[in-house]
Amino acid sequence: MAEPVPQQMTASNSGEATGGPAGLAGSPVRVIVPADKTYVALVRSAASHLGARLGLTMQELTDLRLAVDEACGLLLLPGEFDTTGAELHCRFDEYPDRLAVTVSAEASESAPDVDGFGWNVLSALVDELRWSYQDGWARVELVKRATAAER
Amino acid sequence: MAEPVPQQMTASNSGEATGGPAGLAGSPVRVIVPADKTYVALVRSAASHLGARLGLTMQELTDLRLAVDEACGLLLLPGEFDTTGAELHCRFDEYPDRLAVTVSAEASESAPDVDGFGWNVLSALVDELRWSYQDGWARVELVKRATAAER
Amino acid sequence: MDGLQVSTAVVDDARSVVSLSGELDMATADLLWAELEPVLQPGRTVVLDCARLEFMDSTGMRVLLRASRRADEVGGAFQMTAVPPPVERVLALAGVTSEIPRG
Amino acid sequence: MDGLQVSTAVVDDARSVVSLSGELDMATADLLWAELEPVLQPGRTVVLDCARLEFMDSTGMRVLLRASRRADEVGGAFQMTAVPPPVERVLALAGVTSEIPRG
Ligand SMILES: Nc1ncnc2c1ncn2[C@@H]1O[C@H](COP(=O)(O)OP(=O)(O)O)[C@@H](O)[C@H]1O
Ligand SMILES: Nc1ncnc2c1ncn2[C@@H]1O[C@H](COP(=O)(O)OP(=O)(O)O)[C@@H](O)[C@H]1O
Repeated sequence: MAEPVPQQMTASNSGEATGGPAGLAGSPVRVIVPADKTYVALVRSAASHLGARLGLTMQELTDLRLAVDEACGLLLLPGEFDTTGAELHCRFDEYPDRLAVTVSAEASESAPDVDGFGWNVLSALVDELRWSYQDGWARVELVKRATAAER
Repeated sequence: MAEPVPQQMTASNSGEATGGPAGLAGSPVRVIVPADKTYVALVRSAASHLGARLGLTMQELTDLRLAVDEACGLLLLPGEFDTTGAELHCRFDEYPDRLAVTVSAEASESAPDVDGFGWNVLSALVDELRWSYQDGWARVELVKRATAAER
Repeated sequence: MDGLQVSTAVVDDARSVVSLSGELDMATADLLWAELEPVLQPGRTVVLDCARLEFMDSTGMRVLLRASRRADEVGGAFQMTAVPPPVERVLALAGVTSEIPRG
Repeated sequence: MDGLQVSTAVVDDARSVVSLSGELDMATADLLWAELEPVLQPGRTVVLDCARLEFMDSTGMRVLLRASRRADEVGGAFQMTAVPPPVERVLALAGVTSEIPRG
């Protein structure tokens, strides 16, 4: 169950670090589901609720839903991370201006297909994106910023 | 973070034990949110997804949403359990014919108001219901059965 | 879609219509009371239009009961209209169906 | 509301309309392929009506690309119609907007 702090980072399309000094988050929201494609709709729905809290526009909410879906896909689909664990762990950290999402699962040593549609669509949707594999855990981290944050 | 097995049970309106021999659940779904009323909509939404998986009718889904909401209220509202923890833990165990839901939080020694509207509405909505307080954790456990389970 | 939207229309000196849409739960009940309290006046009928109310829990219901009591106390009236089945159900389960008149 | 509903109408010998509603994602993509594959026939145009498609991800999109390729291979046609903006967006982000004709 221990989820290590990620170190191997292979992609980031923004300079700023995740969870940096800009704003403290309270308790994270965690959603843990069986590592099965049929639970991703539930995870998307949780992401929508949190995006709405952040004051995302409709377009940004649509993008967040898709981004979280694609991140889950990197852990659940063939040709991506080789997930061996029975659970998909989703963690949402809320900041005043952004939502940081980490999706992780126990996996054998592997990597997502960064030339595939999934990674490429995901990259275009979020402000920060990275994957890592360490100590038996595969993880995808993304950050979605609110352009017109209300809170 | 350790959630003890409940022992003190003060209400049950069905004879059958929660999580009994009838059907094994896979990994549970866990939703952990800040212990704050504004996150209960997210928990209701997760319950709806799982109720739909179970093949609940629309009426049963409506009842499940309300039941999960009222269970959260027993941990978040004044006059109910005296929650001290920052997190509300929701656990959903899926069985072929029912969904078992446990909502818990760290709390000082206390009990829900079993004469109040919340407990009474909740009792009428579910097939099994119990509360417990043990080792610093308050918890409410309920079971919702599918009358016409599809899966 | 989360949350509660409340809009109040003053029809005439004796009548206000407060329309709800969304979810009346423990997170939004205080908002409704803050809207209702100022319009619950002597001689005034306040009609709560629930046509677009999608969810109500016992905390929300308690606000309706409080509004009804306040209206009685001050010599006004509080009524609900277009109450959807899931909302009726909460009132019935709590045994308070008859405590709030329908407009 | 979760999940995908697929309904197929045979308009005439040369034309089928497959209508989607709900969510085309990694959990429902196989269902769509199972419905599309039998109707992708020589000389037949298959029109995918997306008017009520609320969500599509890259896994769903891959089924559309596969259908388009299959139609080309067998001498049929595959078209999309009434494509909502969130679905267009996935095609655009993946750079495949022009690979599927609109009907
Ligand atoms: N713009 C918004 N404002 C407020 N709440 C929203 C908004 N968009 C989505 N939500 C909330 O997030 C929930 C989840 O949305 P969605 O994922 O579309 O529903 P579903 O649970 O059907 O997947 C919505 O049903 C709604 O409660
Ligand atoms: N009868 C149903 N069949 C399939 N899915 C359902 C059903 N009822 C609810 N759901 C799913 O559960 C989700 C959560 O529902 P709900 O809680 O009403 O939405 P919200 O996220 O707005 O609170 C729905 O949006 C839908 O995706």
